[in-house]
Amino acid sequence: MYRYLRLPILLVGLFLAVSAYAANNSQPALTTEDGLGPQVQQPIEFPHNRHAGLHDASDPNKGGMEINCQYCHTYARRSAVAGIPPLQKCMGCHNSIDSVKDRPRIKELFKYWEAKKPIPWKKVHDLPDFVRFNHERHVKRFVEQQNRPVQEACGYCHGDVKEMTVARRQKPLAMGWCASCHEKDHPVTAEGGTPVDGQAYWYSFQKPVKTSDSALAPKAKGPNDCWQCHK
Amino acid sequence: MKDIREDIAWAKINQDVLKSLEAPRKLYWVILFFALLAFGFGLGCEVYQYQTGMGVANLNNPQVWGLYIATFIFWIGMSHSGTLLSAILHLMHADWRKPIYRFAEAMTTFSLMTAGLFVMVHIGRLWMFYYALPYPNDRGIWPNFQSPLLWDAMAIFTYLSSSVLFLFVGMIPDLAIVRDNMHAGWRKKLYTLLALGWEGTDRQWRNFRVTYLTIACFLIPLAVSVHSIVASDFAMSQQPGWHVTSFPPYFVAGALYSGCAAIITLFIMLRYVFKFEEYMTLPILKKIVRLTFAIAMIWTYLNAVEFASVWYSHDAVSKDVLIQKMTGNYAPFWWGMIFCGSVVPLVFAFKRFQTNIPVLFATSLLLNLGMWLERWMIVAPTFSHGYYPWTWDHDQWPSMVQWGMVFGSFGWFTLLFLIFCKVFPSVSMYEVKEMVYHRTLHLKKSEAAEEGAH
Amino acid sequence: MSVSNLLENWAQVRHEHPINDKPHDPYKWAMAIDLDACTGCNACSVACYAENNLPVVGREKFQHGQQMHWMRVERYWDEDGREFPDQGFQFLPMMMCQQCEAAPCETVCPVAATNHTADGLNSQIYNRCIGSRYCSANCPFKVRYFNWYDYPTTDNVWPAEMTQQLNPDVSVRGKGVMEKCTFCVQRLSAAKVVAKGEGRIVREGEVQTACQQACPTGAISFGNLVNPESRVHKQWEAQQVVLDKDKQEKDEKEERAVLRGYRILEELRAYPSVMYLERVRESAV
Amino acid sequence: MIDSGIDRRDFLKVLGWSGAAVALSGCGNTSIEDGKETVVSYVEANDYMVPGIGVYFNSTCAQCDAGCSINGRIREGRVLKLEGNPDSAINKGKLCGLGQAGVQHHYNPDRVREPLLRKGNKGEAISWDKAYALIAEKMAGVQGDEIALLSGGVSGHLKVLLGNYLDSLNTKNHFVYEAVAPGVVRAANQKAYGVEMPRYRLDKAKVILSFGADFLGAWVSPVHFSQQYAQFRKGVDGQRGVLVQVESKMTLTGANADRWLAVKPGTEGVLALGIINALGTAAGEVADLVKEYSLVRVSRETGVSVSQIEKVTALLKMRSPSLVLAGSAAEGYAHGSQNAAAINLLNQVLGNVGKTIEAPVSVPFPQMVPSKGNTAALKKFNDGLSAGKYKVVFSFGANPVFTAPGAFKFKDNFAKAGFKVAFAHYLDETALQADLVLPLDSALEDWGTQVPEYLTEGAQINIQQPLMEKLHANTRGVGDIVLALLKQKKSEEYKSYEDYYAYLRSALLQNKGALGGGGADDDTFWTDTLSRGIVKLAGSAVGLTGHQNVAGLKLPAVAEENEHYPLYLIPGVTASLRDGRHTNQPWLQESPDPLTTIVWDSWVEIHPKKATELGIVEGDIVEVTSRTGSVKAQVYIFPGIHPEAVSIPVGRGHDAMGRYAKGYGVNPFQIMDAVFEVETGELAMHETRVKIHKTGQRVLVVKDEGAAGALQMGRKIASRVSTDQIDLSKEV
Repeated sequence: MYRYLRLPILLVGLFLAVSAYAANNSQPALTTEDGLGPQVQQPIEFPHNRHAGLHDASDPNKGGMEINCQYCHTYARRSAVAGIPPLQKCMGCHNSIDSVKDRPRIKELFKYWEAKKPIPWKKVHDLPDFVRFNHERHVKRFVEQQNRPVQEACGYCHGDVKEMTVARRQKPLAMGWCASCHEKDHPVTAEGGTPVDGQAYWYSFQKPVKTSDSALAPKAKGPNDCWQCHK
Repeated sequence: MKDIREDIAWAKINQDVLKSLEAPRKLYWVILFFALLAFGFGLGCEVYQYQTGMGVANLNNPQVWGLYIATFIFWIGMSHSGTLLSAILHLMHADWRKPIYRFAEAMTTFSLMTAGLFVMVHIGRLWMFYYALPYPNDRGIWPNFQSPLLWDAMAIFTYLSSSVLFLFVGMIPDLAIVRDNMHAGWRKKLYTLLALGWEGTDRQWRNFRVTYLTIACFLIPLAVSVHSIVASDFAMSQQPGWHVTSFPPYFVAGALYSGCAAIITLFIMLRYVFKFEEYMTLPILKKIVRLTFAIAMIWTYLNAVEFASVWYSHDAVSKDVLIQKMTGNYAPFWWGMIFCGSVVPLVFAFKRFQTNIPVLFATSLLLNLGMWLERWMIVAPTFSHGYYPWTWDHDQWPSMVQWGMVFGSFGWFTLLFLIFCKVFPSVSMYEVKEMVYHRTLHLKKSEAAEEGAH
Repeated sequence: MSVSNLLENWAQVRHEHPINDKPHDPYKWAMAIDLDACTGCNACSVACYAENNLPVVGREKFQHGQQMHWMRVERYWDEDGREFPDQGFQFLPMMMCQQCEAAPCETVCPVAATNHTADGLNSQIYNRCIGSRYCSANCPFKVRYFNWYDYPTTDNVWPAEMTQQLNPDVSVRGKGVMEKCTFCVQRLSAAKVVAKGEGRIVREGEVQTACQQACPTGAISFGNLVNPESRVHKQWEAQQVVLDKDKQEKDEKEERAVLRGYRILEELRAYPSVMYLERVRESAV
Repeated sequence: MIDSGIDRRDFLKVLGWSGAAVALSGCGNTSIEDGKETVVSYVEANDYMVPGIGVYFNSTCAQCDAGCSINGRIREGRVLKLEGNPDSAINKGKLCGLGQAGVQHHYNPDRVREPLLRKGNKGEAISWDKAYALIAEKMAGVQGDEIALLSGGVSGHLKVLLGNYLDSLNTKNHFVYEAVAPGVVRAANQKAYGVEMPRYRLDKAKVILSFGADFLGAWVSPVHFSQQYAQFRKGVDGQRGVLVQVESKMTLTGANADRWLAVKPGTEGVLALGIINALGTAAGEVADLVKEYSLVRVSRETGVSVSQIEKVTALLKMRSPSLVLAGSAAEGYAHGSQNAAAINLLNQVLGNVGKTIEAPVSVPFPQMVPSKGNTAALKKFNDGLSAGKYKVVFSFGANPVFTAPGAFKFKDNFAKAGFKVAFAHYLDETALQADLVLPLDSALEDWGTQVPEYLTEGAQINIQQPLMEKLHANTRGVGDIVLALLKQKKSEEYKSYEDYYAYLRSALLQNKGALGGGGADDDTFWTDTLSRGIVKLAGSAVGLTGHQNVAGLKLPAVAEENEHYPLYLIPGVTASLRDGRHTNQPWLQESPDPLTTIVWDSWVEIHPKKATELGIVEGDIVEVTSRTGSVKAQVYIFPGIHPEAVSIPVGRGHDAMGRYAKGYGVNPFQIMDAVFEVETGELAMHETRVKIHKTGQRVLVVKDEGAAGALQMGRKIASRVSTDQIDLSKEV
């Protein structure tokens, strides 16, 4: 009888092993071949590397201009939504950069401006509609409070944009991925009152830590209820 | 009268049973056709509901479960008697069970499978049902282990897998017989595979007996717990009419009851369709009928206990629900349940009806109807008459989609059952042989004793 | 993640309702609703439709009891054989999710799509919901509403033009999920983000629910029950209604209390977060 | 709020807003989508325009005439929600359901989008130039008095402009029509107090005795009154106000009363005089007038018990000041003026004038004061139409084909007019009869000013401004249309105004000083004004007289029983649907009627006693027949109505207008008889007598209420307590 059971036992065992492995290594892989994230066709092929990339001392025409992310993406620090810079922002500089005015992409840009038509940029980092993600909080924490370099802070979720032309989504941006960060590397200080001492709610990414002066600010790591991120 | 003729030849047993795999009466195909028709209709309803939304079932805000859950409990309940016959009576050495336990066990399996369908059908987002499974995932979230619904799912799954195992294990020696008597072809291959190399050696028999007994022992508490847990779906909630301590035994009694009634129905059908008159004899039927009668009285008693405990409690809201059941919109169904469940079985008390096949057939169908009504009367009135009067329902009649799926489920069950009976021996050959052998021994012994006395 | 997470979370699942061992801090959102001020005008209900993307189901579905209003304005009159209801009606402004502290819906959900937040809210995660409707079955107030149809794609629910009215801060629910009043959680979290940015907690009056904002007679007060400055706190205190009791002390006294605060179906021990104030009628006429 | 100096009109033009930005996916989509959606992107943006953050702009609600100021929430260029503007003295940050549904008026899928010219039974889309040219063509050679304009109430600069246009046409035929308006009460107030609408101070009164004034529902300025009501309930020095409502059909206000008195229809005046008599404080003329109204007689005629009248009288005596209101139920009879006069007299006797009835303020710009709509105007217009007097007819802001009483045969008469132009939002019943339909901007796209009829603290001019870009390219503001038409006549005078916006701006800037912007430069003043949405003016108090001449006050004998038509038909005016101009807004259709909880349909309210007598149960379809016609509707058994009356709500029963209005319910206007109030000539809305009989059909009434009806079944759900059992003094 045993020989008939060998195969099922093997299969069940294999399934368990694989799923346990998958669960512990919780990064859903990006599906593109080059691993740089899916490509999105944009109305203008915007060169992030040229704007934000590192300055190349030897050949100023090649390297980037090291523009701070927040120079253009100003909304990220002011709102939950990062949005896209208004056309006016592009024109603020490009109006006075005569040297590139004859480039095809810049011509395209001017066309939009003259027609007073907004550029129909496509979303690259498009979270599902039921997710409540707040850019402002993240920028405040990493850039303003912890003084980390902007490119590093943005890069946690957006990848190494300064190396890209058109932005590509390099991170999975899935729930498990968000949780992996919040649980391990970047615990969030909850404002007082988050449950401590074995008194947590259904879902918390990590067991809350009890501090000695718990009356003031008990610390919990990560968002501790689903409504923090789900709307 | 005897349960079975002692002089029946073993070869004839083989022959009779194997014949059922080949040539049933024409009625078989007629029933099969209607079963397919009903199942097809139910399937159509489900497809429509899946695409349009649960609203087409005419469920609404207070009345969120409707017939789906009622029928779910009905099917879960029906499964219990198979276990009663095959496992409990096995342990009790009641050998009259032997010719009939196989189909009863099959009934258990298939009614569980039917019940499982209703869990699926009733879920609003069927395509997301896997959220209810505790599988490891990168989000680190698990189902809510506090929910009786989750216990339910687990209990049913365990019960179903154990029942399948029990059915299969019990069938191995018979499958070997079929294998040995089959002409070459796909069926032979199938039986060869399923018989797991059974050769009937002593060692195999010994292991077989132990395995079978172990599973039987395992199955009995499982069967009781499954329906207790189904009862917990209701008893653990806070709703008037559900929040009753006596629900688990009440449910188990109801389950056995409906299962026995179904066994009578199927007994009569199989006996006719597969010409099993020799094995499914009237004396055996009589025993089942008596068993059913006893269970019916227990059920009636538990019913009375439930009503009394509500009536004499100070819970006005639960009392309201009970009064509503007796006098409100649901009164015809509720009284129908009392009639079918408590009055109709009194027929069984009369000896001359205990073997009267047309009467028993009709009665058993009525009992089944009564038990189905019971489940509906547990689920629906509480919804339409809950704590909050503003939401009391005035439009609770189930739509065609719901009815379609209820009928469809009967079609599905019948379909599975008929296919099983046609493909597998629905009477346990080796155990009937045992039974005949034991009876012969017994007979010989008593004859010898008689002779000795002379 | 993994099994250790399973075990830890398992142990933490809703021990008891939070107030038993530690009161909420710094937030516990609660309401007090004055039946005497309510005129039954329905402004709150319309505000809720506008704020929370509630679908208008239409006549047919309403007839089948499949309406989606998160709050009901109920009206009652005495049927004591009088010819006319000459003392007027009692309007129950807003029967909506009572955000129970020991919510019957939370324990029964098979997938934990509804659970308690640290702020004392009863959250509903649409994307996790599989639609078993057990929560609704176990809700004594029947204030949970199920998406019986796929309203976003149903004709005339949101024709193309009307989709532009939808509030982007609130999910539009598809078919097969349960939904209910959230105490306008989108407004709460926006207020909390602002407060957090300034290193403080949300102040009284800084955040209003949509219904409260619309109510012409100010019958609804909403706020942080923990904050002693809040109107809600003061009202609960003045009415001697305590959150974690299934029978208030004032009601246990022999003579009738001269206070009018009460909670609906309090005896079920769900500990609702909404206190109602009885309607008053003049005895001199 | 706007705080920068940008010109609102410009910003709206450059706003890069695309309608496709809203995703409906909700729950279905659980995965990340790459490059499927377009980001909301702007060409130019101001500091306050941050994606994801709502911006609020002030404007004025146009759903009814109360003049509440609104505060619209705008996200990514779309208006999402309307809330009350806290700075407005009228609504103080609150807004009723009707007002909030304004966004559904704006986004309504059934709005007219192109100018339509009648071609047989169909409308053909034409250009605006062609439409204007057509009007000019039709107008050529037509005499002034052959042109007529029917409109709803108008005020502000639109009224001025409209007046100028009518002058240029040399016509005086401007008929201002409101289907539901307190026309008789205005006249009676004029007599009693010297003003049409005094300021009622509900908040100062200790007792309110209201004769059918539904001030919490649909009467005059409900949001304002509701706020006063809340104050009144809290009480002056801790004493909770007492509300007694006298009416034959319970209104929302009646449902909130401490005592609701079901009075025999039409005898409100009798009761008022009876109370004056019972008070015993009147002297002279008044005493002579009321002396025959003994308690017994009054009780017999009105059906209110003697003890009840005594209790009310005692209460009025004991608690002062009180306030007595005459509402639509009292004025709706042929002797409505007499009723209202008797009720106003009660105020005078109680000495409330000057205390709870205060003098209103006058608006410094009399030309902007609203022209108040009434029903007498419709009668005149209808008479003119039926005589075939008019060759060109304009109509806007009213839907007379729907709201004219059936006895007027308005639709037939309207057809006699030569060329009919309707300015319309929807293809409603009137627009369908027109020859040319000009599509209007919604109130959230249009510019305008408005002066409310009922002013609260001081005078104010409300500013109406666009909250977002136009939804449809080819709609026009009503001001723009009138200006364009005016340019046809007086091109020289108006050519400097590019559009109505320019006209408004210059008109307001001209009076900057008077509008309180003395020192500021034009742009600052303008931006400030727009950001506030209200211009508050001092205004001067109008004199109030407290003495009414009672010489003409004589109530007719109580009406005889009518053998053929034994029941009164009371048209119910609900807070959400009013006269039915907003029925196509689904929130209002689905918002349950507060009293019956019925949605999406009309009903016939019948008292349980009457129903038993007639063998009718809830859901029976009955035919309600008057001399004019009949309608069939479902019955709702309702105790809050006099047994001699039945009530059908108005506002439903459209056979045009749009998908949410058409085919739902019945229109009681259809069966209304043409009976007029004797003094004012207003339509007596409550004078229609009907009979009912069962048709034998029965339906399930679509309502929110469950099978238990209005009962709580012993649960403590909506509990009630009487004042002697509680202590309100310790409350917060």
